[in-house]
Amino acid sequence: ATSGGAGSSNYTLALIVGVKGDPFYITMQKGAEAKAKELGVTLLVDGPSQWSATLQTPIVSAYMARKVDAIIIAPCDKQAMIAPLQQASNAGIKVITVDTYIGDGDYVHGPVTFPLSYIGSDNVQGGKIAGEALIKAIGGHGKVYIQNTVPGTSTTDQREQGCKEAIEATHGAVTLVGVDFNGDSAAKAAEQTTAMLQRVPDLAGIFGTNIYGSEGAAQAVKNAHKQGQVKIANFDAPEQAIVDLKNNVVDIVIAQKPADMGSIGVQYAVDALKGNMGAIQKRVPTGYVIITRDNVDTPEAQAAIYKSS
Amino acid sequence: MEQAGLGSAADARPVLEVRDLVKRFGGLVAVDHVSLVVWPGEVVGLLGDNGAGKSTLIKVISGVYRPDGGQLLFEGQEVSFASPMEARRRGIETIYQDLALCENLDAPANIFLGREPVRRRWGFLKELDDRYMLQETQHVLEQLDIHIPDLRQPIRQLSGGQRQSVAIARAIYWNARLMIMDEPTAALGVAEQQKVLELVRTLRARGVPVILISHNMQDVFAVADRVVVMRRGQKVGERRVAETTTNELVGLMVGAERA
Amino acid sequence: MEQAGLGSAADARPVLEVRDLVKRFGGLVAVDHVSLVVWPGEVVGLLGDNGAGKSTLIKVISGVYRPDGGQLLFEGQEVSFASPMEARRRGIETIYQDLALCENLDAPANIFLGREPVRRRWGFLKELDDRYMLQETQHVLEQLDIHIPDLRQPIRQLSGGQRQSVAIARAIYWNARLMIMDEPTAALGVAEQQKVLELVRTLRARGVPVILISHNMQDVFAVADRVVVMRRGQKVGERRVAETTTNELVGLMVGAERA
Amino acid sequence: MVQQLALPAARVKSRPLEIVSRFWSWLFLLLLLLFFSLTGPGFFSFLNLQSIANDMALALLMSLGQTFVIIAAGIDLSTGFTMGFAAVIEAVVLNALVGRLPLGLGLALPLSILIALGVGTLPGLVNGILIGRLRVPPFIATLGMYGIARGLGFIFSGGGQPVSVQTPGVGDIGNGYLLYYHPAVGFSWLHAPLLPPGARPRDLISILPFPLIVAIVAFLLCYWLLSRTRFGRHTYALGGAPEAARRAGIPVARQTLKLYMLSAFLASVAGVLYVLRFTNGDANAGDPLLLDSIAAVVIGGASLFGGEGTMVGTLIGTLIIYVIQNGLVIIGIDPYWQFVAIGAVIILAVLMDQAKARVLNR
Amino acid sequence: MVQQLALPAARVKSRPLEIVSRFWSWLFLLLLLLFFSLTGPGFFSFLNLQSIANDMALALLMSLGQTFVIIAAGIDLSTGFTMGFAAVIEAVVLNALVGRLPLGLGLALPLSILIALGVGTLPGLVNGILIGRLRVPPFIATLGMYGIARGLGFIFSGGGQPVSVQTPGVGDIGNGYLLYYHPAVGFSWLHAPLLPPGARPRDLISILPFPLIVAIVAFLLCYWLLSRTRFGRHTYALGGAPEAARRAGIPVARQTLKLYMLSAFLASVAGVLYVLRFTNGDANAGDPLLLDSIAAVVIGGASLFGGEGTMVGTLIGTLIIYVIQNGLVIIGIDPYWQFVAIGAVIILAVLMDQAKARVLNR
Ligand SMILES: Nc1ncnc2c1ncn2[C@@H]1O[C@H](COP(=O)(O)OP(=O)(O)OP(=O)(O)O)[C@@H](O)[C@H]1O
Ligand SMILES: Nc1ncnc2c1ncn2[C@@H]1O[C@H](COP(=O)(O)OP(=O)(O)OP(=O)(O)O)[C@@H](O)[C@H]1O
Ligand SMILES: [Mg+2]
Ligand SMILES: [Mg+2]
Repeated sequence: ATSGGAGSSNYTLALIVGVKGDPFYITMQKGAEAKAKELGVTLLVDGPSQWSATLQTPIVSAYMARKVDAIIIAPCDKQAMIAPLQQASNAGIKVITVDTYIGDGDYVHGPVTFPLSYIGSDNVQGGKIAGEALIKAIGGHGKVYIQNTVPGTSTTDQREQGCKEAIEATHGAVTLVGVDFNGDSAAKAAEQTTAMLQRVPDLAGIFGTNIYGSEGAAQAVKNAHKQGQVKIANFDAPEQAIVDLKNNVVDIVIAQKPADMGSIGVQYAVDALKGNMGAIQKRVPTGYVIITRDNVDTPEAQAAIYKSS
Repeated sequence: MEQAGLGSAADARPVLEVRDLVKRFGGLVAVDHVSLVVWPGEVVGLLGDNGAGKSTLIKVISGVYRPDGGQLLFEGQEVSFASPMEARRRGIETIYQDLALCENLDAPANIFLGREPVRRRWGFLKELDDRYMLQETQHVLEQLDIHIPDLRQPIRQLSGGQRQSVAIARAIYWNARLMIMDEPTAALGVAEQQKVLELVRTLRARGVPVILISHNMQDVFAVADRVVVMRRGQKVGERRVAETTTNELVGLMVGAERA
Repeated sequence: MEQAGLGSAADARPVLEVRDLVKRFGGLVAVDHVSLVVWPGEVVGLLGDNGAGKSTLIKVISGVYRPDGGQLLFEGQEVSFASPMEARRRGIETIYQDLALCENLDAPANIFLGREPVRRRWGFLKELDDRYMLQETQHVLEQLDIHIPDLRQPIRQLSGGQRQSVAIARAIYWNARLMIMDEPTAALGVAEQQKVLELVRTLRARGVPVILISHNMQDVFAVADRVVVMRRGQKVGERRVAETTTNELVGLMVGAERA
Repeated sequence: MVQQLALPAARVKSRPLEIVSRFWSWLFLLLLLLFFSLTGPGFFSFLNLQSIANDMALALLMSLGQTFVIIAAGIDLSTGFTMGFAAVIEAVVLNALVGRLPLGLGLALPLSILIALGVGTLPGLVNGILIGRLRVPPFIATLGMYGIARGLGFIFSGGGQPVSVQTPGVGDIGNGYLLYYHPAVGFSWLHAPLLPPGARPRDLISILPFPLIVAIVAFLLCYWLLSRTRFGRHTYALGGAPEAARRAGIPVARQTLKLYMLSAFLASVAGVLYVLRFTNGDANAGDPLLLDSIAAVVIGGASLFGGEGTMVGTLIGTLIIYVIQNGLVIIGIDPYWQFVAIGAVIILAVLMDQAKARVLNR
Repeated sequence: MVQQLALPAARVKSRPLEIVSRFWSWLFLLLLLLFFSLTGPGFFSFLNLQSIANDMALALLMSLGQTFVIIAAGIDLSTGFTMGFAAVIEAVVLNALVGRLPLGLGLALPLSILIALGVGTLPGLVNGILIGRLRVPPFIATLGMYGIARGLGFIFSGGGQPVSVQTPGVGDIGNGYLLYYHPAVGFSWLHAPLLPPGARPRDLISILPFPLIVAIVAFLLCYWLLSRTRFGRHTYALGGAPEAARRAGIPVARQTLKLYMLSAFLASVAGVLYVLRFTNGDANAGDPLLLDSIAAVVIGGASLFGGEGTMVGTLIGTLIIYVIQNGLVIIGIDPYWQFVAIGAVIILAVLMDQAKARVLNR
């Protein structure tokens, strides 16, 4: 990516996150804001109060009315957000998707080609990596339980799917005992995991598709005095997850790189506005970092933690 | 005692016949095997102390409560009203002691509630005919001599007597085959009370029987042909008005005398 | 007309003095510059047709409504009740026409509402004294000769007269300095009506003044010393009972006569 | 006697106050519009106002049904997931029918819509029976149905992920407009004009989007139904005094049944619209709108205790919510402060209404 | 005369029916327990039942406050985010105090809890003023506060991230038990015993977890407050007939204020407990529990129209919800069918209650 340099022009960019108040997106926002400052462009940030295309669409409408120059968005739904973003694109607004995508994410050959780029790490793949790490941690065999969040949330559902794929790849050595939805509540996750531990006393691993699932699961494991017996993998790396990791509450943390997503998104938007299309790749996989107690203090792992400040 | 003997005519068919009616609330027997006959064009006073079971009895007749025992015959047919709607359909109109008005609606809406007149719009849409309802309400309230400053006000904002008159107007507006009145004059002014009694006489003249509950003995003596006295859920007496006195009736009510 | 002239004694201080009271609802003037004086130990009948503004007037006195104009003096002091609580604190007890009971609570709870007796538990916790409330309720209802099968029933399940008597019991239980009764006998049985009138006489004997609203002229003539007549929000007349007749009063009410 | 009924002039509410009272809520909305027009770049434009209206179409449909239910002293918590359920059914049925029936979408689409609306009304049927006949409190019955419709929505969509509708043309309807105007081409009905080479696409003005049209029609029908028919009158009666309504001979159970079916039906219409607009049958499509849709009704003056409320009030309530949300995004307020601001404005809207009531009633 | 007041034997409700009626809800709960004990492996065990009780502690605290509010014909939609707000405050204040005050946690923890409870009660204060004095409908006032507390929670946590509490010892309190028993060591109070080398940690039985103790104490206090005090009596009066309560001289505005403050206070207690248990001040901690906590109150027999409800009912309602949720996971039902099943059982619970009422009232 080429840099625009400070004071280039007064473009207004909008970052629309998937849901307000999520540490992942806050970190993305931080990355984007830093880049925007560097490039001297205005960045507006907003997002729906729940993960919902119905709530995200009016935000797109509002930014269209405000005539922003580019929209960097984490679409809540790969199909539903096509039409609203198409309208934005038709109105001459540059559209870039981060974290999630529309259509099938392939903006070259796929059904949707108007977005300039999809910058993010494939959640199915992430789930698979997490699943594999968890399977490794439990010694390659045993029973695994998935703590998912709100049904129908594409990112977490894809993580679940990836984890399931990793489990299937063991050909029966690892079995999935169940999936439950905690509705983004650690308290509910604890309650469900408690029940699961009653049903499956020899549970070996739990995959939390976000921090609420793994924190709740960890509480339940602790109250059942099964620390050590049950390994917990957590997707996403807010500070709390790292604290939990250090306190032996969770064992594996899979970090995405939201700050990179935000930063590259802003960079690309400015590039596109300046007509510098050559700098833009249609697909930028940002990758993952697997953090365990062994590598948590390495600079690479530290850089991957989602920081609030 | 043979009830038919007190009836107005041996040849006519009774409009209402209540046989051995029972209504319980939990363990309390509010109406305890009460029987009653009402003949055409007859005004029957229903007397009794507070809590005697008068309101409960008439609520069973008008379909508000389902009886726990006994029979109900209306115009010779055995009936079993599942709801007040069915009783109204048969022509039983009731003025309830607690009025049973919709406080959030105005007088015309209350009077026509459940039987709103409609007119067609563009041939196929049926719309409320508010103008007609308002006019008819004015007419029927005139009969009762009641002054309501603004008929479009919700009932909630009316005075006690004004509400009472709306409840009365609702019952008399429709051509009842049996009129039941539970303390209709309770909140009314002096002149209005007389109007209501006049109205009862008019109904009788038209052959419509009336069951009248009142604690006002004068009123009952003024219009009733016959009185039935209840005490603690039971019927304790029945008298032709011409053949009894206030004292006798009060005695029956408070249990001093037995029929 | 000089009101004090109709008062019972020139030397005593009036308990209540209402001066030029006005209460509007939107554009409707429900109470239109009404003045009124009540002397100690005096029963004042408040008469008027339906919708005359009687209930509105007494609701202003008892703090339910804030007046839109005029003054209120209680025991010589100018008062302005922001809520019925303040009026009750000053000793004004009111029986409202619409009873104003909590339907979901039982009779004792209603009678003691807002003034529940408590007893200490473990020295520091204040608990409701339910037993005491029940006993006192039984006593006060005995005075009214009312039979309620189960005092622990919510009021909702009582008959019309039973409720009325609970409302009366609540007002008379407390030592009122002024008693206001809005159609207290409306739903009561014959004997109970007499009890209430007796009660009014007892209050008068004790020096407690009573404002009595009733459409029953006999009752008013039986107990009132003086009557005030309202019509369409205005005070149209004031008479000593000894010096007037039913006909004159009815004439005033319906507007045939002017004071 | 007739004279008694005629109103003396002095007794009628004074005119100016009454007029203010009637337009009070509009005034508040106007104030909001004014505020955002002054502070939000691009807020006051035909296109933005139209897209606010279009974006609120789904929520408005849910609110219209909710208005009936709330006036009848009920509440319908299930509309959100009923909408999602209907959306799933629409998408699944459409996908199944397309290709199997002649005429392309011509037959498949209407048929699938009929089926989706029919199936989507079933939760309302069950709610209505539970509440009207079996006397289950509305909160419980519809909360139960909330779970049931939610679960069924996910189950019918085959395991959680939304059912994508790939048939071309579906999205064109849901995202279509009644009228288009382009300086280079002039007006064109229903279909966006093919632009000559030189014309800029962004100069195209599209007028009256499809969801908005549906919402307007639904609003007018509901307005008429509530204020001008026996059905509406009985709804008020039921909410004002259910026992009095019953004694007056209103078939309470049947009326209740109709009310909840109507609510579910309108939610299903929203679900179908969602599919047409977003080409996606999503079980989660409606639930995020639930709280807003109830709030709109209450802001519009309806009481959760029943007996009060109007369709115009609901419309204003919905407009207030959507105007704030749009305006705050445009101004660019910090997203967390938006929560605070929206909360405060909702309270303010009703507080002003209370103040009005006090002014009028003294 | 006194004789009139004594009840003739025949007029009293027949005993057996009354007894069934009193224990009916317990019966339904028992049936649920029985069902899951037979079908769910490991369901019926001391540890599982205790952890159900412990897991529901937070929701129960919210429900207790909600019970008061609902009986008074109100509703408090803001408890969820008030809980989260208090959790954020607790975490932020604790982090700020630790290290600056002597005695380690000894001073910092109680102080931070006092501050969090105090600040967390403020939303209730505002709700109470809006509803009691300014006559804003409870739904609107608390919906507004829902947004305000939500936004403030995020803002105080410094931009959305939950505030992590790193001080060791905090989690030990929140996850501690009153009593521990291990066959190799015997009983030990408050602190888990150090196990001798051979002893298996999983044989340790922990009795009475901290959140459960708090919930039990809160329940007993609320039970007493509602059923045995003037405060409780006035709450019923206010819900049954607000105007009658006012005319009886109850200070309606002040009572309302206290009710909403109590609700916010109990939600704040839940928020503090959350931090002690999860060592994390999360603005989102409480909202997912909101709907369940209201449902529990209504399942427990309270009416949203006010005037009805009991604390024991709320307890049973909460137990029913948590037992189903736990039981369904243990049986291993598909998560989507769980939504359906929970919905159906909630309806069933109340349907049976209705049937009871009909049996009794014929
Ligand atoms: N819904 C109910 N539930 C329980 N008990 C009831 C119910 N309705 C009435 N009762 C009881 O039944 C008895 C009879 O009541 P009812 O209303 O029929 O008396 P009534 O003769 O009309 O008295 P009144 O002259 O005071 O109106 C009373 O003791 C009353 O408490
Ligand atoms: N809250 C209110 N809002 C509007 N108008 C009201 C309200 N309360 C009473 N009114 C009107 O004020 C007038 C006086 O009513 P009020 O209740 O004082 O009459 P009243 O003399 O007690 O009559 P009644 O003998 O019928 O009880 C009536 O016309 C009534 O419609
Ligand atoms: Mg009666
Ligand atoms: Mg009156």
